[in-house]
Amino acid sequence: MDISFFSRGIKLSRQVTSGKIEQIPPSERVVLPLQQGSGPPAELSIEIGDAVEVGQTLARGASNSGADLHASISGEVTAIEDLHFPNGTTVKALVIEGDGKDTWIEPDRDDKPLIASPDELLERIRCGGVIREGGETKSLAQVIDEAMSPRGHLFSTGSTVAKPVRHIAVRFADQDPHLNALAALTATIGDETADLDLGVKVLAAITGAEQIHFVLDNKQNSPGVDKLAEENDYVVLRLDAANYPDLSSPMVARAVSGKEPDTAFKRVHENGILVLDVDTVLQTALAVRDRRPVVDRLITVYGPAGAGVFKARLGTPLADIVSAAGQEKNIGKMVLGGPMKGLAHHTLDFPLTKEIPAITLFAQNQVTLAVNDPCVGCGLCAMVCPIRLTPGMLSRYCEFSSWDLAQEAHLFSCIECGCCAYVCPAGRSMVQFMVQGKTELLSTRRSES
Amino acid sequence: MTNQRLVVSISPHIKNGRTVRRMIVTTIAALMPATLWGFYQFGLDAVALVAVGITAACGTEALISRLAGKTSSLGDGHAVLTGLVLALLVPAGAPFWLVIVGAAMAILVGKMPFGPLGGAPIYPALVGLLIVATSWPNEIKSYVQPTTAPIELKAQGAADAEFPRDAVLIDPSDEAEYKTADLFLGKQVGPIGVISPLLLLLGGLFLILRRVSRWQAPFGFLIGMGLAAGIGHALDPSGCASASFHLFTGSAMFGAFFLCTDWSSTPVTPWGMFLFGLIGGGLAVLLRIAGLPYGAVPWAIVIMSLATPIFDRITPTPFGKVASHA
Amino acid sequence: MKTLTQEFTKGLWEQIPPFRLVLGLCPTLAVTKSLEGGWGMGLATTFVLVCSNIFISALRNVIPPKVRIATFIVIIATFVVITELVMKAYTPMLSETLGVFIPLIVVNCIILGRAEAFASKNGVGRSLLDGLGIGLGFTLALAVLGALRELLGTGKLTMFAQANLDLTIIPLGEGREFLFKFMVDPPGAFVCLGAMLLLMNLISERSARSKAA
Amino acid sequence: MRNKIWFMAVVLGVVAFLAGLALSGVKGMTTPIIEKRILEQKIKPSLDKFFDGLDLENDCIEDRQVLDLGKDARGRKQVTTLFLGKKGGKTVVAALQTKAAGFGGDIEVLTAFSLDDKKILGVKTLSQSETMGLGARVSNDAEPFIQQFGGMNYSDGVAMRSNGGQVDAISGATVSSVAFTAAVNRATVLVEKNVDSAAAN
Repeated sequence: MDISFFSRGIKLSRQVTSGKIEQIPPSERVVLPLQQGSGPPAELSIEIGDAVEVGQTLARGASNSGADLHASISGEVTAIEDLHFPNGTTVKALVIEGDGKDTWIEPDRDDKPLIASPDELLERIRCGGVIREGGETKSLAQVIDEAMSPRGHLFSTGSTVAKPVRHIAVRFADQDPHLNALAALTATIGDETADLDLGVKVLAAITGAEQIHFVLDNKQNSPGVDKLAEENDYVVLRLDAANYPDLSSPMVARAVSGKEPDTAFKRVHENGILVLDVDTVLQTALAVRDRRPVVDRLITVYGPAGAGVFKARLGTPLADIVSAAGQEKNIGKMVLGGPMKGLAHHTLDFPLTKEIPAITLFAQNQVTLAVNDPCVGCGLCAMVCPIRLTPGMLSRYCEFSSWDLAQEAHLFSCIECGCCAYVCPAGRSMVQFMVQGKTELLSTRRSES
Repeated sequence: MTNQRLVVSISPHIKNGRTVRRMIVTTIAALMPATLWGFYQFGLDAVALVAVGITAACGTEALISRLAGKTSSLGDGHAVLTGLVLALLVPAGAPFWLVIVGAAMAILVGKMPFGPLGGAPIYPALVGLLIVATSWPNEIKSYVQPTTAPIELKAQGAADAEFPRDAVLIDPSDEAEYKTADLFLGKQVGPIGVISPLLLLLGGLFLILRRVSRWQAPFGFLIGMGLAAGIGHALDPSGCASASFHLFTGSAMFGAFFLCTDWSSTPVTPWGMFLFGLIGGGLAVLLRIAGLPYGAVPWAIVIMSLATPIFDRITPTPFGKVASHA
Repeated sequence: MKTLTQEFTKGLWEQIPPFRLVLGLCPTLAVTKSLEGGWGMGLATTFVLVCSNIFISALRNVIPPKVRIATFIVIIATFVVITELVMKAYTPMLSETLGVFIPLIVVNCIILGRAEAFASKNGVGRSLLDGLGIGLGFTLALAVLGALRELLGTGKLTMFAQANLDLTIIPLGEGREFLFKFMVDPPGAFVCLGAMLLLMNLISERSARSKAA
Repeated sequence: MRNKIWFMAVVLGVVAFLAGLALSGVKGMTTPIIEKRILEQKIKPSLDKFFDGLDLENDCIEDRQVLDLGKDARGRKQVTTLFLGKKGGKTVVAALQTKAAGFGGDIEVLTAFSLDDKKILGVKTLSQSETMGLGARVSNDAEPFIQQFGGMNYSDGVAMRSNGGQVDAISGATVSSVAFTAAVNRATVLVEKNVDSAAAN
């Protein structure tokens, strides 16, 4: 049964990982959008026609905490074009035509990064273009910034007194049990824990966190990680990834601190608990020590032909990745991200960006369209909601534009995990209603203030 | 391949395949053991009544969908369930027209005016039942002697004063003549589908295990009935039968597992469901003691249904919120 | 400006009180157990409505605005009490059927509504026609509803009990009585009123569509 | 002028005065008719039924007497009508209207007495506004609750069984039953007190 009597959330079948990560060779043409995660787009620092090497900075992060953007192949910047994102926005994107040489810029290596000041380390993370993965995509530097100095929100009434970051939790398995990129990465780490060790220590140094937690799936076998934790007195937590969304940030935060964080406005990291994917931690280590920027991304390709984990350069057309995974036949639907939370996109002609943790493919006969019948009031959604909301009620409030009622019913606490829609017998698009409600409320509030 | 247009839809992109239709079919299946027991006890009359009830409900729904120019919603099986539940709550000796009018009213007054499935504030079958029960108080009491009931049914009509309550023989003075085990195993007089607490309990547990219904409302109802009857019996043994007698007679089990777990007319929050059941159970016992003409349990549940929006306000404190804030 | 005929006919269809204005629902639900109750209540209301409309419109230029409601109520109440006494004296059975709902005409919002919205702004002739039209519309609606409920509920139609004018429409043979008690019970009133509203809306929707076509 | 206080008072006063005038006129016209109707249509059939077969010498409607019951708590004058039936020059039966506050208002009861053997001949509800299906059952003459009064001895008054009396309540309508019984009891008291003196007249 996918609904448990004893815990909230839903039980999903877990993918067995082969522990292998396949490298996809650099493609001849990459497209790199200037927008990376939320926030304003990065500011261009090169010109069209410039020759670039791998790792060369193309754009500076907007404001002082946005991540930089780097060239992922060597070649020539040929154009700036419009790129249509699946969420409906259109963003400027740089096009690089490759020269096939794959030459890297000479990194400015620093073998003793830990003696640098926290500000310097944070700047290196920002320059390295590190993105916080898992959850709302944001520059890691920005996330740390927000975590250490929480800001009041448009709707918030609570205090905005800075809470020091007390816990850092490193997640070694994907939130969505269909995906296995992080598990595969953990398997490849093996005993080579130097990067992991460094990354954790850098983050602890920047934030001053008191306790580090390693969050693993209870099926994962990782002697190297266990050993590292033991040596440094880190806490190892094993959760059941099959019980979705137990590995999502709020649930992990609860598991590490024993206290439920406020999920309103997705600001789990402003509760003094930083939950990060292991991938992010490794990228941090590379960014501060080797000064190697983020130019590639780990990605799960999950489809009718099985699941595989790949590493590909940013900007690689998704079609290339899909064919490298051997899944190019009979595609009816493609989702950027896991099946529970990903966004569907209408074309494979889209580049790999830092925001895409996975590609989920459905064969033509697997595609089901939303029914969106009226709510029958069965209450299953209220039974599974990990946030203990009544999504059926909330979705009706949003459907009939009762925004105030929706806000009273804690609409903003919703983490959009999709459990409610997963179990809904009427096929209602619950998450859609919630998102619409949040957007509506925020925009009216903004126009009022 | 790059120009291929793919399907775009919203997350989550997988569903557990649960549909309204399947959940209703499961409910009907869970009712089958008790229904078959009723058929065995009351014979072909019962079969005919159930068939008539289902036909009338489906016919009315089809007719109204047609008149209203809507696509027929017969496919989800809810009309079948409504007709079935209505027929099961009626004694086997009831005239056909009673069931036909009841089923038609259930759909006409109880379901269709409230739009699509999920809008009805009161369980439609109960609307139909209570309309016919208040309109024809004598016909609704046409109880029939079941095949295996251990003592003979008193002459019908003459014993009308003895039949005033939800179950036949709720009169405490009759209690001694029955063994509790007999009652539990379904050897008692009553409407077609409600006489076997054992089979209804099994059906109800099946629904709960299949996650079609929640445990809170049914068990709250049973606890409420048990507590109210227990206290009543302790205070006045001649005025109130024992808890086991109340729980195992009449539509107590049926109400708990199949009426308290309706979707639209009952709350969805955990404490809301439990309190709904608890108060409803207590109310049912009170109505039985007060000597309601017919159907203490259905009436209690209908009254509680009207308070459902209030119970729905008893929401759990959301994740990460301070309890006093909610 | 509407013609005089329109002042009269608007109350019979386009502003028929319980169905269109959705006013006066209390008596609509309470006394329509029988056809007799329906038309009796309707005519009693019509009488009060016409008389109070005439007087109020005649006095409209004298009554100070600040005490107009009080004055209206005095005038309306007078006619209601007159109606009650006369009915008790001459149509006792009808008066018993309607019971407390005759004195309750005082608070029927149709009457005060017409006084405030129409009679206090229009001449005597127009007010009379308005009261007559609305009142007869009310009577018509109540009679239809009463007939529907009584027919479905008891199979009979009581035209005027005092004159023994009852009809048995659905005969079931000697000693057997047709009785669908729900229809003459209060919940049945809601269901029938809902059905009538539905019917009215359907008809006007149809006619609007055919007019547009 | 229309906004002056004195003008408002005058207009309101004049309207109220005229209304009062009209009402008292109508009241004066209709009261006898209404009284006659109640006597003929409500009381007479009941009395005929209660006194059936007694071959009374007089017409008890014609010979009715009005009893002054003093004033009630609010200082209003209370009266009731006493009907006496004679046989052989002696008053043998009496009937009396009384009322008591029930669940939805006053319940008005006509009680008929046989004076010789001190028995109630019957009771009849003249008016009530109790709950439909529960208290309103008192107006049904075939109701067991109503039937039980026939033949009851009234020398000690009547009372509910719960108060040590002999009357069984209507289940689910205790308040109405108590009020009804109280009205009947009041009638028994009044009859005891007034009938001998009335008979002497």
